[in-house]
Amino acid sequence: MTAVASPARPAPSVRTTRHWRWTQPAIVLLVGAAVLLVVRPGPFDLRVLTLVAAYAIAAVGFNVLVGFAGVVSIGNSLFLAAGGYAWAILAVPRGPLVALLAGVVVAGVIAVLAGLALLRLRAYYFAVGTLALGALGTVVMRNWTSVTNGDAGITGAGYLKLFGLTGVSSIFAAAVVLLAVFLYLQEALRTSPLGLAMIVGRFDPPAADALGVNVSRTRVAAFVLSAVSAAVGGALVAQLAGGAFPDQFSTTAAISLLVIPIIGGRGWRWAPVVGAVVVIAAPEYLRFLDEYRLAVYGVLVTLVALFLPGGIHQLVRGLVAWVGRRRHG
Amino acid sequence: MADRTTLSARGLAVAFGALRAVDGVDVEVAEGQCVGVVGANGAGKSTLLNLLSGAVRPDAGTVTVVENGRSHRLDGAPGRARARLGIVRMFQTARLVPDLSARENVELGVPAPRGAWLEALGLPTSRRRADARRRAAEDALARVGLADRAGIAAGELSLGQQRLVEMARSLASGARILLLDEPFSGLSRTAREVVASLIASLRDEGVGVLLVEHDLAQVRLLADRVVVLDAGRVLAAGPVEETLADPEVVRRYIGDIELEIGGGLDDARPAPPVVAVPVPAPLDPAPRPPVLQVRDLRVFYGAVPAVDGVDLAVAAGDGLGIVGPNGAGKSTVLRGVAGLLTATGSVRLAGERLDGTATPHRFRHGLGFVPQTLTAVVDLSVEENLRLGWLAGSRAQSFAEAMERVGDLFGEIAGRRKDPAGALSGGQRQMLAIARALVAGPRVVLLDEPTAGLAPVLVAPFADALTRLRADGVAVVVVEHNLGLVRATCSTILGLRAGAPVWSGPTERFDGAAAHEVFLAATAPARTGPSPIEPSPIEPSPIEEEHLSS
Amino acid sequence: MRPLRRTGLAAALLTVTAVLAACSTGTDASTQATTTAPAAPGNAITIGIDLPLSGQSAAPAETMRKGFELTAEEINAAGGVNGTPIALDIQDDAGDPTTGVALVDRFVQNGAVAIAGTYNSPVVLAQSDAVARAEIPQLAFAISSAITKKNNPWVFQTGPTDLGQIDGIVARLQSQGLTKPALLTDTTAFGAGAKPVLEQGLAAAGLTPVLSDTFAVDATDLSAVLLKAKQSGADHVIAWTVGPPYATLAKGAEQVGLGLPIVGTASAADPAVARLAGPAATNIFFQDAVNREKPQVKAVVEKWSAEFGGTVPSDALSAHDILTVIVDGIRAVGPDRAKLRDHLETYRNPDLLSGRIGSVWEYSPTNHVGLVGGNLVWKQYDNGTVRLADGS
Amino acid sequence: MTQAAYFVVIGLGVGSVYALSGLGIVTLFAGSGLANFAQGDFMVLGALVAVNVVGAGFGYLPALAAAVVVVAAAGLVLGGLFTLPMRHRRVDVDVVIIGTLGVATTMTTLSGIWFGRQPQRLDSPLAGSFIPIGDLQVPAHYALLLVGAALVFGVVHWFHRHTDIGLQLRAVASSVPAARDAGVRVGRMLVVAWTIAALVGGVAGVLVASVVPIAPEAALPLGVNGFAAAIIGGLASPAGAVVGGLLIGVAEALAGGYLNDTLRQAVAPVVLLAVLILRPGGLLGRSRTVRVA
Repeated sequence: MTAVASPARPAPSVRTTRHWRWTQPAIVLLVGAAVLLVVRPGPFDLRVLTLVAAYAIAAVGFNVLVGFAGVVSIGNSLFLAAGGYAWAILAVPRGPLVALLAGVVVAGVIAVLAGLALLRLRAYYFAVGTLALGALGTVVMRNWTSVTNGDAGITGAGYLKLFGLTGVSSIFAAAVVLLAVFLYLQEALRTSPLGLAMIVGRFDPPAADALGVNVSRTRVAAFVLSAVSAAVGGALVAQLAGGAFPDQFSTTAAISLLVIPIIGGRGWRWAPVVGAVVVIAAPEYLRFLDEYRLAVYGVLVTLVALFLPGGIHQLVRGLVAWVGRRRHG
Repeated sequence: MADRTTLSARGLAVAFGALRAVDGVDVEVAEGQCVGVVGANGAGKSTLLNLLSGAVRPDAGTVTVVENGRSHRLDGAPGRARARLGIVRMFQTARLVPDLSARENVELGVPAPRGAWLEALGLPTSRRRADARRRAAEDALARVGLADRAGIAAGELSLGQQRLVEMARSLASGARILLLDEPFSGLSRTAREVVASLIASLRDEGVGVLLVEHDLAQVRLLADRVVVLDAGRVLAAGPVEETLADPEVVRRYIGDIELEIGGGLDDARPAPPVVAVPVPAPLDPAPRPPVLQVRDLRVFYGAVPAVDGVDLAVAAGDGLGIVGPNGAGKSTVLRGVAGLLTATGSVRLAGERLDGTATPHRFRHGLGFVPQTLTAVVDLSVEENLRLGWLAGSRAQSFAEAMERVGDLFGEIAGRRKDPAGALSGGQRQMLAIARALVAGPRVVLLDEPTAGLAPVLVAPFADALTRLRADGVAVVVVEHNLGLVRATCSTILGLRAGAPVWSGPTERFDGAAAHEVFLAATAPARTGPSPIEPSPIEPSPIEEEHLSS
Repeated sequence: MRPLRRTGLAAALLTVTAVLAACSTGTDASTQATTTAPAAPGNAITIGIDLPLSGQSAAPAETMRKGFELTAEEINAAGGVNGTPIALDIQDDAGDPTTGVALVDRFVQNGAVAIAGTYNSPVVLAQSDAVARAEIPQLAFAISSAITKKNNPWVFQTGPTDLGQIDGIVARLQSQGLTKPALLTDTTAFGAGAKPVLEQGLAAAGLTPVLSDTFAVDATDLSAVLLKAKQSGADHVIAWTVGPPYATLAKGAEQVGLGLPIVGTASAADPAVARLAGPAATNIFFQDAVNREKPQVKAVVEKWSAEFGGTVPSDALSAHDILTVIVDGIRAVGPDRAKLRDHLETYRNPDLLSGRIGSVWEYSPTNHVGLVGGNLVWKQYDNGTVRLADGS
Repeated sequence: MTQAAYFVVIGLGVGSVYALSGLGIVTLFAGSGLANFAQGDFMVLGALVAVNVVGAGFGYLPALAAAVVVVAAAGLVLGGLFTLPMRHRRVDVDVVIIGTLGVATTMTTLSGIWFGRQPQRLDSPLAGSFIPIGDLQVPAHYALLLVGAALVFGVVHWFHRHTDIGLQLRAVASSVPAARDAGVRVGRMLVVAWTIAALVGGVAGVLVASVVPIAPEAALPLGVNGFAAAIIGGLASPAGAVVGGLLIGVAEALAGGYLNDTLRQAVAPVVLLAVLILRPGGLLGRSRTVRVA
């Protein structure tokens, strides 16, 4: 993997205090509760926020994959679909836990097999390999009518009822709780030996090998983690739409998943949340642009990709440094 | 002795294309023992280390580790299998992750027990193991004197401090055998002492150390036994004092850089080195105007000044040799003059100012450059590489005429015109690189370590080509380790150390004392102005090859 | 302090797992009832238009959008609804069910009186619960009969649905004496949804397909599946797909020398078929929702032909009808969702553009499909031009 | 037997659509090391420009010329944009992929707004004439496509092998540091690589428009199919892209003919995955750049 060129700038000293492991989920839960109890947004805004949370969960695994292990995949829509269809088929008859677990297990197994088969390849080749995987997934979703009911999709999938809430608020609450759990796991992974092994594996594979790190195994692990979180995200998307349809889990969904950590800032603990807000909410609130909505969104993505490789994290770091300088200057 | 962990290699050999880098080497290092491996640049020291550490797979020979009674064959195993058996390798340049803190970089070295991946789930039970790892890392950092820098991002530390963090990582890894690749290169004198004392205390604690180093002073201090390599073969091995005194070793290895070895060997003045080329006829003494003039050249790596205020000048038909220890900034000067690195200071060629312009512009105005690594574009054929050189040049002559002139200088590669450059041997590629620079019709040619990796037998014809080049009126600036070659082909010499000029003058006056001062820094380097940064104990200096050729 | 910390952490973990275990799967609709009244009279009356403006169905969506906009201009030019102008809130659902469901809430939140849309059946099916919960009338132009089967009181269809078209097809097959159909359906929701209904309709009429195969709408060449049809001994081909694939089928038929008539859906009226296939578009029969000889149709086509550069697509004309139905309703009962819904169930209008001369667009409490089956007119492609089919 | 021959010829025609798209992707990758997901949009832009020029009454060749000029200009602008960040630091893969995906989204939307979303057809000079195979007949412009693909490949191959610019492009593709040391103007060569890839895209778009209905939404599938063709050839060799494209085309046609259409749709991804797993260097490519350390 080509080395990630971290922009040369005086980064503040890295005080990886462990408090982030609890504070970040706590902040997310607090904001979620505030949205539900205080802000009380209209049904459309709440639905968009729930979609943001769902894609943020899927993006946590992707943040690990791109940010920690430095692996690029454009086929994760397959894992979203695994979670979505498992939920749509199993949620009502077998209850929510079985549906979530089934989606996660199916996605995990596919990820392990695909990972072992494809992860020996270099960047472009792996990325296009996952693109083919996603395309194959769409063909299966469309044509395996006995299970997926083809293009008409499966309707009547229930939703996670939590804390006595009903409708989208309940899905939103479930999404926020699950997001908090996944963010906790992301932070725990960052400071664990596996997380450090992934990071050194991305930055300098020969040195990692000399340290006893099995680089390809850490990459497969990262790929499986991204599949697991995508499955949970997919289940929530299916709940939102009240069913699972092939058009929900197409290549455009996989591209959105890839864009979220890039715009947020690869590897940054807030990248999944911030990235999801930009990638999912922005187009909804750009609707006033009507026809030019997607054109503006495309330009934004290209400019961030080319001129702001660190994403929004780079802006935040610049701001913090600037504030720091003004205070001491 | 049986239960002591020992790493032993028998008959190790590997060849890169035609060059036999390591050719049937036996070496052994046991716990509590320090074995030095010395040899000229390109003798195969680093390649041997790569073979032992699993980075490179040997063509022949075995690598076995005996660890508390059990012996493991490792020659096929990847690097990570050896790391788990307590064999830790340190690279020549500090390989830390800049975004992670010093402590986290050291924690990477702490061996993780079987169930370590469970910790990724963040279960409260794994808190104990995480704290233990943290403490081990902080203790190791304390031992190298960087306890207060534990939280700083590795990218923020100076190169010397990064090297110490890597040493701390080896300490924390509880290594039984340590493979060190030139740990002292690029360090200031005080830092050398810190690292040397660390290695000594490790050895006394029972760790086996294999020390690849060309700074003989340190080898004498630390090693119990030494192995002298020359062109991939073991020239001599045994206790340090006798081996280094062996006349054959002195002639073949030490004589080469005419070094006054502390004690005993002051008056040994060996015959001039193998190159038996007649010194060019003395040119007319009246100094002609310099065709290339560089004033106050400065090159920065981030905030670290790699080259600090270098001046040089060379007239048409003259040859300037730039010499100095590893990491002195020699290549950086050349790349700075060629515009491949952002540099300040004036560069004037035949009166025209070139500083601030892009490299293609400088080539067009008569500057030729022969890089050390990546000398040719491997996918293109020999003729296409030459054409590439001609396109970048002044195009004063037509391509056919230029090829004609180069053809007689390097007949050998002219014959392989249609072959891809990748198929040429190391030496032939070097010739191609020079031919490519010449075909552009340059007035000045910069050569960056042209004989590195070249088999000794090719050095003589190479020196011959350089001399004929100068006879054609082309000015030559060559960075070279092989002092014999410099003496045979250059009229003036510039000595560099730690990015600053320490000696300059005609070749005749470059005697043992000058070499001593340039290579061993007997006296503090005469710094021209106050160095821009506060004088930190560890002088920064770049490690050019590794950094640039990535 | 250590044991306390560990128990605290264990307690936290326990609550999380307990919460997850306690939750169940609710099946009631996942949208809230909303109380926001539609836009106050005085400023414009908002009508929500939901179209798949991006994605695979972008072409027909663009045509319908132009139809809606032209109709709105005419209505506002003629004084709007009892003096109040109408405003179209046009949104793109990109054919994605999740976005479609979200847009229902958005239309409601922005005070739309009614929703016209959308084009793709899976999205309308997904929106069904949301529309019922939001209590806003929806006039969908997706034709899957699965929508009708849901019997959602708030959802109306333009029709004819696939059921309606199939009755027409079976009637024609019998009148033409064609007995051995080769059934080709596309793999989108449009084809996959209609396949079972089609097979039932044919079985009811005693016709068993000699071949039943599928094809992809974005295929570059469909001659392979047509060759199978030719060799299957069928005496005609029934092709169930959206507009442009009929051009690919026409070219494929020419390549393999099919020689059999191709019976298609109303989507074959899409001008893209003639534009893409040129003279190859021949021997294709379809029931067109619009009869070009109808006076009302002639009037609108004259006004709009400049806008569409020649032939005005049927999609645009059906958009005209949809907006007319909604505006007639608002004119009768005012911008109130519940009253509009009730009124729509009594709506009857014989002189809309769609349907044969004399056909009636009619809703009733038990029938939410505007144009019932028999109201369509058979047309056929003849060397690239469309004309009334002989014997229609 | 004629049926099999018919399917193979149709497969070669459809395969040359993939080959033409793959050629554009390989030209850019071989010139700059970048993979372009917006290649399909270059083709669609070229085709739509040509359709409008023909619509305005001009002939096929002026339309082809106009398309090539417009798309090459777009390539030049994008080349400049994509080269800026690469001047002073290394750019890595996921960033470039996102960059080209962003360009693809923007171009698809803008083409939709400017040219409308209705699928268009462009009649090649050979429209209406057929090549009979037994009682089946193949439209002549399938052959035109095949010839077009071969011609474009020939020109690209000749340009890379026998011109100074082509030489410098190949040097940059082989290794940027080595090219820079040799005095090649790397920044300028990257812009040239983009322009040539756009040129190939423009020509390919016009050729393809006679077979595939061209609509802005068809851009991404075209680009992805081109990737499949290029990867099978090893992503670095133009010949590989042509062979890869034809291989997929024929495999799809035969699968469609003898099996069913579902399997036809699965052919491209399955063949791509098989090649990546079994011969990651591609059937013709060298595996030099493929293995991870």
